[in-house]
Amino acid sequence: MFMNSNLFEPGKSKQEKQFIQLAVKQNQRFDGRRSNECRDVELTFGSDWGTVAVSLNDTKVLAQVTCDMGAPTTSRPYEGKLQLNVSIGGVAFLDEMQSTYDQRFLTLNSQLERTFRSSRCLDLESLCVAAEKHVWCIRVDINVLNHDGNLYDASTIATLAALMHFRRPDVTYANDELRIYTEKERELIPLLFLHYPVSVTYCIYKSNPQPLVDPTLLEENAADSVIVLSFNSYQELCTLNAGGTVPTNVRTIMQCARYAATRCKAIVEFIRKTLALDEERRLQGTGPSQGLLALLGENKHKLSFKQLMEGYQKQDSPTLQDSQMEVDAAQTSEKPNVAEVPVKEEQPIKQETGKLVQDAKPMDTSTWLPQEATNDQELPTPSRVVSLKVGKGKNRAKNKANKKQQQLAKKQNHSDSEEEVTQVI
Amino acid sequence: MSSSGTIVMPGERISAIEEVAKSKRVILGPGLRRLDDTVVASKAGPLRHKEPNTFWVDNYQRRYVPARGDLVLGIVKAKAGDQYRVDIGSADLASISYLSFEAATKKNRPDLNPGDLIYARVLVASADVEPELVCVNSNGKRGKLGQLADGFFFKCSLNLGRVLLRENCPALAALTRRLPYEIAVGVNGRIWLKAHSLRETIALTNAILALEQAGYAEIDKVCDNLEDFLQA
Amino acid sequence: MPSKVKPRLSRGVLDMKFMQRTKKKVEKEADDEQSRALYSNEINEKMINSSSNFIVESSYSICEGLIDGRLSFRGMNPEIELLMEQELAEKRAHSKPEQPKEVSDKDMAKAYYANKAPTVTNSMAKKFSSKKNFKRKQHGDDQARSPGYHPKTKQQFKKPREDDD
Amino acid sequence: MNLPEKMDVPKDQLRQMNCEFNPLSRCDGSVMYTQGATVVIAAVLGPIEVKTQNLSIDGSYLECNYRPKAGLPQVKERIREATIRDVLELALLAEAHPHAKMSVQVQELEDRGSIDACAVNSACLAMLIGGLPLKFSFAAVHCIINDQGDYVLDPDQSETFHQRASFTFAFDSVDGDLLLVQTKGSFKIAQFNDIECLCRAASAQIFQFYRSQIAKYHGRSEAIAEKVKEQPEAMEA
Repeated sequence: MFMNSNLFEPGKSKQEKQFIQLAVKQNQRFDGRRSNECRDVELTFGSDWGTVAVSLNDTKVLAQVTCDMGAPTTSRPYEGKLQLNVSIGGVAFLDEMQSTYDQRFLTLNSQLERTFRSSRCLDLESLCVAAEKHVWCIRVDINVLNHDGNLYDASTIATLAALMHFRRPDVTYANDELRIYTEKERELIPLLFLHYPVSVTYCIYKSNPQPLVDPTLLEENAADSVIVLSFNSYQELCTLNAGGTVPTNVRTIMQCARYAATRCKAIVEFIRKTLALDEERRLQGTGPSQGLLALLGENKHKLSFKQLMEGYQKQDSPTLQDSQMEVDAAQTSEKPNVAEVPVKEEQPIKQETGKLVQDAKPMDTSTWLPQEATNDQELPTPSRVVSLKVGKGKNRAKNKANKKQQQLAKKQNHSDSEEEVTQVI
Repeated sequence: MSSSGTIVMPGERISAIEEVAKSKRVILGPGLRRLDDTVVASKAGPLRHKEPNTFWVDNYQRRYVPARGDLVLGIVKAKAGDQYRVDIGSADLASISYLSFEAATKKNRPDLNPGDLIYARVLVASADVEPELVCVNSNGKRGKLGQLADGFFFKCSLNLGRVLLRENCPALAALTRRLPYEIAVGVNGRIWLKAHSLRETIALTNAILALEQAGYAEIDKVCDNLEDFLQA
Repeated sequence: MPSKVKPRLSRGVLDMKFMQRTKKKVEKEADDEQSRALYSNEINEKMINSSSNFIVESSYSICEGLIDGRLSFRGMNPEIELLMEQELAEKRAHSKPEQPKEVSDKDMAKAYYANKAPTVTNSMAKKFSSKKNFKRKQHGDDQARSPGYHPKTKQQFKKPREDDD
Repeated sequence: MNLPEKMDVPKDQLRQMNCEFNPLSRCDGSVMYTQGATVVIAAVLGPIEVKTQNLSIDGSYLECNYRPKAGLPQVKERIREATIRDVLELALLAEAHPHAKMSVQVQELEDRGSIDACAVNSACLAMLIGGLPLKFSFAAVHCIINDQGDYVLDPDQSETFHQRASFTFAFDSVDGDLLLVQTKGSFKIAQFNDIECLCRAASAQIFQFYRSQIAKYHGRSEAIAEKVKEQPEAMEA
């Protein structure tokens, strides 16, 4: 029987689990991070379009986007296709132990599907060349290189960055004769996005209600429950996936959501900056850029979150303090006077524990959470996986559609739509 | 003690050893292989020589190959009949009978359950049979072996384990100067640590792991700036 | 002149009581013969009698002489520290203690023999040693005091060893 | 560092090689190897438990996979995988670990020409650092005859578009005999022999690169061996 997981996984022995519970109780983490501090994200773009390698210091993922012409599905003749394929059996040797393979592979795959496909982040209509006949089929291959905890964030960041970095060839379709232009003839075209989803992962332990963000493999294996939230840069919640043995009260989830919203915004901002840098380097670079050579050794222009987002970090920190203060405030349960997070009132989260079709923006808890909610009234989210899927619910489509029309009308350029939204708020 | 050798690559004949072998008996350690009367390296790394006649290749490795007489740290995986299956990081799971513990009789068996840590000696180890461990020395006493309670446990490369286990190793000495602690180093690249407080254990773990990143060339430098690990 | 076929003792003769040892020898030879025939294609002549002075030792801890891995410092685990001290003491005892000695071995031995009553030092031999012999020892007859000194060893005639071939 | 574009490297020279040991923390040995702009990462795990159906008494089972960057492995990747597997099988000392499996995975990160040779070289480096018992180390070289008819050693991708023939040789480090010959296109036997000698010379350079990289990686522990040696004296004095 495949008892011997040939790959040593930290956090499997009792000593390690007890030790982590103890460490979390005293707010100690191995790499010295605070409980709401994430690891540094490093992006390296390949020399051809749509290749990106992401590393959260030891967790390394490579994403590659390719496109080819194909026939649309009969149910959606006017839309292109997006296919995500995660491979964890490669250099990461994660397919050794049969039991962990399925569980890890399936959750990762479903998480990515929900974050990118069912949340309609890509504008698939723009990929349609000829209805019912020719549409672009975009395929994203995510190869996990090394798993040191938090594969969800690494792969979502990698997928988003690869999709944003990808350029597809131009194509004309005249009297059913298809012509695809090569790179030399026509400038390549980037993909069109409706919104930019990124995920943040938390681990919760029995010994301390305060969740840990961006867990390492040791913390992930020793954790009792995992919460994965994914927000887009307009701070709309795309997916929420919470499950595990410890009941998490709504207040903790809301607090995680608040921090995650700001974090996702910062990440998308960071990806845009790195894209711009990569663009520059490509223009003035002599011939094809360095590509993934930059992975090797210390090179000067490393695209890392900490370096690039210096400014953002400071501006970001006040909200961190608030969330920290928020936790203490929650203990004394008086109204947290946290700065209003730019949030749009959309839909109060339905309380029933069934399949929550929830497209609420991260609420400011002060408005809808009944004030007299005493601290101990914990709404234990059911231990089974609560998958809040941003379904294409009626009201969501109606509301989303009119906001998008507004933007699409204007010249589709990401930065404008960003300002546009903030002015609206 | 061990002269630092030149780098040998697999397949290379090492004539130095063959000369020594003409005069007296030679002990070929791991990494060296005998082809009739030539000595050929099978691993890449510096060739080490211990005074009288012992030669071995000190190559970098993370996968443990069991050998008789090694002291290893194992995680109990399962209880199969009158044997425990222990993972010592080798190709197969090692087995240890419930009798090979101190004062273990048919009736009062040692209470080991999956996830526990034991420090044991490899009794039987060969390529074709699964390794066998024992937690008792020849006269039935526990000695230093047996189950390890709380503290923290982590994996590192085999080389780091060997560096820590050399005679009066500077790293351990430096760590002792700073704080009292208990340590169990397995030759299979696994280390168990216990210090008074949790912060100290974390600092110790980071210090030892830093040794590996630093490539243990600057072993003293790492030990000197233990303070910043302690503060972290 | 060994005849081609080695003379074989009959079964009956071998079963006799006094022939037991030779029977065992003959059977062993037959077995060896058979096994040699069986493996002759694999094990060639050179392998059998090439005296190899290589010893293959596959454990690092034995080659490098690593210390036991279980250590405890500054009173963390008294039981282990006790064991560590014992080991240290043993190792010290084994290795030649080089501490400078005030009294050299020679004086030590002389003093030892001088004031010890005859009955204690190699008592029975002393009883039967003649007076002259005893007096010679008194005056410290040095060359007899070489280490491993046996006052009574007389040179016996040594029989040549049987297996000198 | 400037990009090792083939133009500034003379025709019969290998592109600039570089490698980083153990970038991945969870396998037994891994190496990120670049030759020119081609980047490959190889990782090794072994000896580990083998499934009963491919258990063999006299030798360890070698599992080798080559993963492309995009899409599922097609025929081209399977062929490349098979070539790597054959070379590894010749080099691996299988009888050292019967009843065990050695798993070698090669992941292509950036294909800028002569990806076959890079994959084989990275697999060899990964086995060296992973501590797998080997009979010899091996090196692969790729060379083409371009349309002007002269030989280009270790070509970049831009040159391989219009090539007349391409060759991939693999040599072993001990007595330098040929482990792998892969040719495509039309050529004369004389050309074949010249290219074979050219590649053999280049392979010596690669073996030198292996030795220096291993020495550099172990260099750090070299100093420790000295330090430990004179440390006790310091203690006693």
